[in-house]
Amino acid sequence: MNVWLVALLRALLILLVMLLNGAMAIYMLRKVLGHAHLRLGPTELGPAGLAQLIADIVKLLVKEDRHPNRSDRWLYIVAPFIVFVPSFMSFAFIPFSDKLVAANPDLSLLMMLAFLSIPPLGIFAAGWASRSKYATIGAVRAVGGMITYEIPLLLAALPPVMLAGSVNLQAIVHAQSTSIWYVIPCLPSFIVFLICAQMEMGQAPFDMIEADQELVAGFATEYSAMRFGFMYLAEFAENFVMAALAVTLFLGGWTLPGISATALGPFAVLVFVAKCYILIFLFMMVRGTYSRYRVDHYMNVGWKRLLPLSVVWIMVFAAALKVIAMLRGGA
Amino acid sequence: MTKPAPKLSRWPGGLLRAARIALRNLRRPNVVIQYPKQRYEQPERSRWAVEQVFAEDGTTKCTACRICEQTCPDFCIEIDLETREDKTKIIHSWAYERATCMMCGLCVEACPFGAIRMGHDYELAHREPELKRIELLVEVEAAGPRKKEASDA
Amino acid sequence: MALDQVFGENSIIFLKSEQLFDWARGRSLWYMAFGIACCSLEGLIAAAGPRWDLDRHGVFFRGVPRHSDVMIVAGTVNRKMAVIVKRLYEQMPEPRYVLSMGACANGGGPFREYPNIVNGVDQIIPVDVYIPGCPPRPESVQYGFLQLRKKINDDAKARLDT
Amino acid sequence: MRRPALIRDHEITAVLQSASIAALSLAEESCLGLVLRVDVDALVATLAALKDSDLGFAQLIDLFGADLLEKRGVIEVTYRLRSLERDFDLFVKTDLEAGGVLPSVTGLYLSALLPEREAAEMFGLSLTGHPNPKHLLLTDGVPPMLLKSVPIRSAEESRVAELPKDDLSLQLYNDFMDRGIVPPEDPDDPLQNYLFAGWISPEPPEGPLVPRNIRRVPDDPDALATDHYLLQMGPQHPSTHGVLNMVLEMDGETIISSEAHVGNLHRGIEKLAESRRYNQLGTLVDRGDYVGGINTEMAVALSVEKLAEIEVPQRASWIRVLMAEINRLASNYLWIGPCGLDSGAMGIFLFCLYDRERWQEVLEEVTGQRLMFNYVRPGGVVADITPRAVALIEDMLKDADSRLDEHFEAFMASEIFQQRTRGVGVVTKEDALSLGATGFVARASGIDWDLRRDRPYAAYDKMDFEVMTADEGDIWSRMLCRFDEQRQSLRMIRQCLDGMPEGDFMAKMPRVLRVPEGEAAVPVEAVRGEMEAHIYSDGSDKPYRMRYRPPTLFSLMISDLTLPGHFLADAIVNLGSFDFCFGEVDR
Repeated sequence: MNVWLVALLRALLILLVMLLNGAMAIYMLRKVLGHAHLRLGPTELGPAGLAQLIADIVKLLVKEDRHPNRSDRWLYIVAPFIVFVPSFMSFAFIPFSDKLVAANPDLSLLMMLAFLSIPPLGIFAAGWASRSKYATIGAVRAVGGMITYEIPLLLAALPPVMLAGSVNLQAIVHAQSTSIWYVIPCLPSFIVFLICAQMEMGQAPFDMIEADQELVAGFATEYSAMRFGFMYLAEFAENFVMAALAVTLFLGGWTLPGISATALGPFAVLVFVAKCYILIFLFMMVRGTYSRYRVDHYMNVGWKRLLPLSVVWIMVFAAALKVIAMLRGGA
Repeated sequence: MTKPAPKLSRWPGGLLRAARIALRNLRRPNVVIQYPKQRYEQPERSRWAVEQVFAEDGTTKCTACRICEQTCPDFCIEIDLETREDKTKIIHSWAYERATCMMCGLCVEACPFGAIRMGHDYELAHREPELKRIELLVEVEAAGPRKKEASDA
Repeated sequence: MALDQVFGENSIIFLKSEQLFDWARGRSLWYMAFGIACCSLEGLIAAAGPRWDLDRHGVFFRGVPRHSDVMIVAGTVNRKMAVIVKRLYEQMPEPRYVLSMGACANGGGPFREYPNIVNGVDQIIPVDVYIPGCPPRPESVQYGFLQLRKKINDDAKARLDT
Repeated sequence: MRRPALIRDHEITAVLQSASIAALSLAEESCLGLVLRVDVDALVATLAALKDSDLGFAQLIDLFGADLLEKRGVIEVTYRLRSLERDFDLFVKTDLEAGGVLPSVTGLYLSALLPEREAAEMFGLSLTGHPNPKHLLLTDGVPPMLLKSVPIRSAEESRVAELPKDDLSLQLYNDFMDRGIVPPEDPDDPLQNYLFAGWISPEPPEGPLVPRNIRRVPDDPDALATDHYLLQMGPQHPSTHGVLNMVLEMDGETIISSEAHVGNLHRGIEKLAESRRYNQLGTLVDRGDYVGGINTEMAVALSVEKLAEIEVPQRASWIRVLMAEINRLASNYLWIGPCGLDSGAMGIFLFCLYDRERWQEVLEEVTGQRLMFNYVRPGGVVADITPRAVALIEDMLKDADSRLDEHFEAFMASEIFQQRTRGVGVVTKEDALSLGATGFVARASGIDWDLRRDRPYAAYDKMDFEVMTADEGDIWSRMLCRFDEQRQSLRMIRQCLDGMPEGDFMAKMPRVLRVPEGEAAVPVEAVRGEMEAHIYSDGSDKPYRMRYRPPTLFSLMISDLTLPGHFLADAIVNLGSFDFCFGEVDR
């Protein structure tokens, strides 16, 4: 088959994986929040309320799509896609198992992080185009917040790269399968990474973008039906992307400590997805319990605490690597 | 001053305690009463829509004395009756606006003959606007005022 | 078979998809958090609480008329509130339903002698289900939602029979 | 307990002499206490003299009108002044003819801001010297409702009443109409904040609501000034706890000034009370503060009993205290939860709802309804407590304290929430005094005043409990005071269960209660502050006029004062911390 057909098939497969994971995350949020608060999530439809998901999405598809008439017409239409497409593209670089990865360029980590920095623009465009005051406040907060937390995110992703010696995600996973998981040597950057991931997904305690109580629905105030569905799905797909990134960088991707890569074979995918969903469960528990930071609080947490901490940690880490290399080299 | 307020500490001690409590709550059994399958058994005094109380032989106890109609602060009860020559009364329609009744129970307290009581059925949602006003008694001969029961004041 | 049979107004594909849409509309009703008075404590907050969990039926609370399908009018609508209720109803996307909850919304309830009160929300916006009670129990609101789901199914059947 | 010397009438006459004011009369009325009647144009001078005197009349607790046109051909406006040091209330009454001019006292007591607007619009008076003399509860085109000449709907009218379609006049329609702003016909127009179904007037509301340091436009024009915009925290907003409509003038995310549009839930409780019998008043007052129903019913019952000299049996008083405290617990849970939800913590909201459900089970077991009890009547209570209710309370009390500590740990002690609430929404003691704050809002600002302890009613004098006061006055201290109030309520419930005397629960009451002529008011410590039902009776079986003092109307004024200068996120938590209940504010 020619190259284009293969690429198209891979893209469709990845789109299916993304929709499945996004929808699964929505369903999981309602179930986890339910059980965390002494109640049950959706249980009426399907075996354990699974069909509830299909009902929600089909209903959103067939709802009337009204939009404010004096809003910026084209930006209003394009904005959901600026939010949806980058988080869909960043799915391509996640190494599900040894062979199962859609695209494996050399700089897959940098490409992924680059794609993850586009949705804030989409959110700002959505907020700005819908011309409602609440949406505009939400949009301005989104841009401010995400920029603040992207830099510590990148810096937190550096130590595993230093250890593995390559920026390719597959290489990092292989490096971890031979030596120990990178969460042990660079624990502080793992914690910083989780905090920044929580912010990128816009979940409490950094719920600035879609602060239900303050901004009613943040940037998605004016969107109805499937446009809102796109952004809602994109936000939960990003849930999975962040968890996948954290797992590949720190928790050894699709490998288990004892077992070699070949013995795992098809089970690698299950191991990887299981780890991701454990992390997603952790994110959702945090979302269900903690209250929200105020805007200026989380700004100075981002600038004044996380940024210096990650910079200092990288310098300390690099120095330690150099010293160990000298000792091992020297002795 | 009872419990002293905890000082705002620099370390996230409070956040960790909150996480511990959240995980403990995760293990607690859920407290849901799954409505269509399980039902919450109501206490005996719970008040919902007004219902007629019928004597053993099926005739109504209502003597059409209109006390409940006057007591109701929102005019929810409307009795249309016609007294024949021999002083017996025919109740054409004992209309009760169930949808706008505030279910306070004042009419039941005021009724000297114990002819009405507050029911326990709370599944009263309906779709047709006509059902707002229902007739509890239609074309019924009112009971004679002879046997006057002690009403529970 | 004639082509319009396959893709036209009453073709098989159209009928089946219509049933699917109506099934989905009935199963995932998102209500707008618009509590006016005492009924909002029972119908919106307690019903979504841990004891009578509305989330089981797929009924979820959205703070925005744009995202919600059901508008629960929970409380007394007086003259000043009437236009606000009407405007919020207009801003909801099309397949929208109204649940008139409590004696005040059904017909003015305990305050219907006051000249400033709108006696019944059905004077302003079309109402699908009336829930008597003051305030109705959270289960009566869930029973109201089940009635609303039956009404959506009946509309779907009616549309199919024609 | 310290009982300061009561203020004698000669001290007041001395104050008036020194300010050379000729009081019309100063008499001790039977059910009311000391009443000072003053001529209208000497009113402001009298209040000023009383305020500056050393008798300490620092608080204007209540201000309302009464339509006595048939009796004395006047509209009587009553001011209730309170001196905390001397623990004494003075009633200053003036008479105005119909359509008269009411001089504004906001210069002396800020707490007259909203009640004056309401008194003026309800009795057809006109206000002078008031910073913001618009309608408060009614809309334009509606006659002054509390005048006796304005009828309510008759039985046929209310059964089929169709509100005239064209008469849907809306105060905001008219406000903006006369400012020349034509509302857009299309509801989808985004320039309006669609949340509030109205629209936004370009320039901010005229006249500062609170005459304090409110910057209307940036001070120096050449500074990098962002222009202010109006944000409508409309009646449909997930965190306004009801139908509050706050017009916030915002500069970026900080609030410059805020004006509360209320009246969206005005149901005419005071007007309908004039056509209801004494034992039916409970159904109306329940729907005033619709979360703390038992306390409001008790206020009406106590006032009527004082007027009609009904002696309530001991057991009824004890049951009243028990049910009032259970109701207070259930209502406070519905305050801790939403406060958590406003700041984003979903967990605490649902745990508090579950606790409230268990207490509501007890209330339904005893009174028959979960929210609208109609249980406390003049003369006692409708029914006795059942053994099942006692059993429910017993097993609830076992773990209630540990659950409260858990809520405190899980939600209040987390640093994020403390950062959001410490030092935010500060209400100083002078502001609380001048704005008539009562209940937990006053206690959090350092005013050591609790009606259950200082003026015990029902069986509160037999309970021993403490009253906690904090002095910062921010959201955090309000929460601490409320958490402590919960613990004291649990103690009182325990004492009620142990010490409940035997006896019947209802005094011997005639079928139709006729109350002798007079006027009475017994203040009650309701859940949200001090509430009293000031009843004028004319000997018939229906009250001539009932004034329902809404504690949250005064905390609404305080919130207007504390909002400017904060962020939008703080405003949300701040509004939640005052525990508004709009059935009460709008009556």
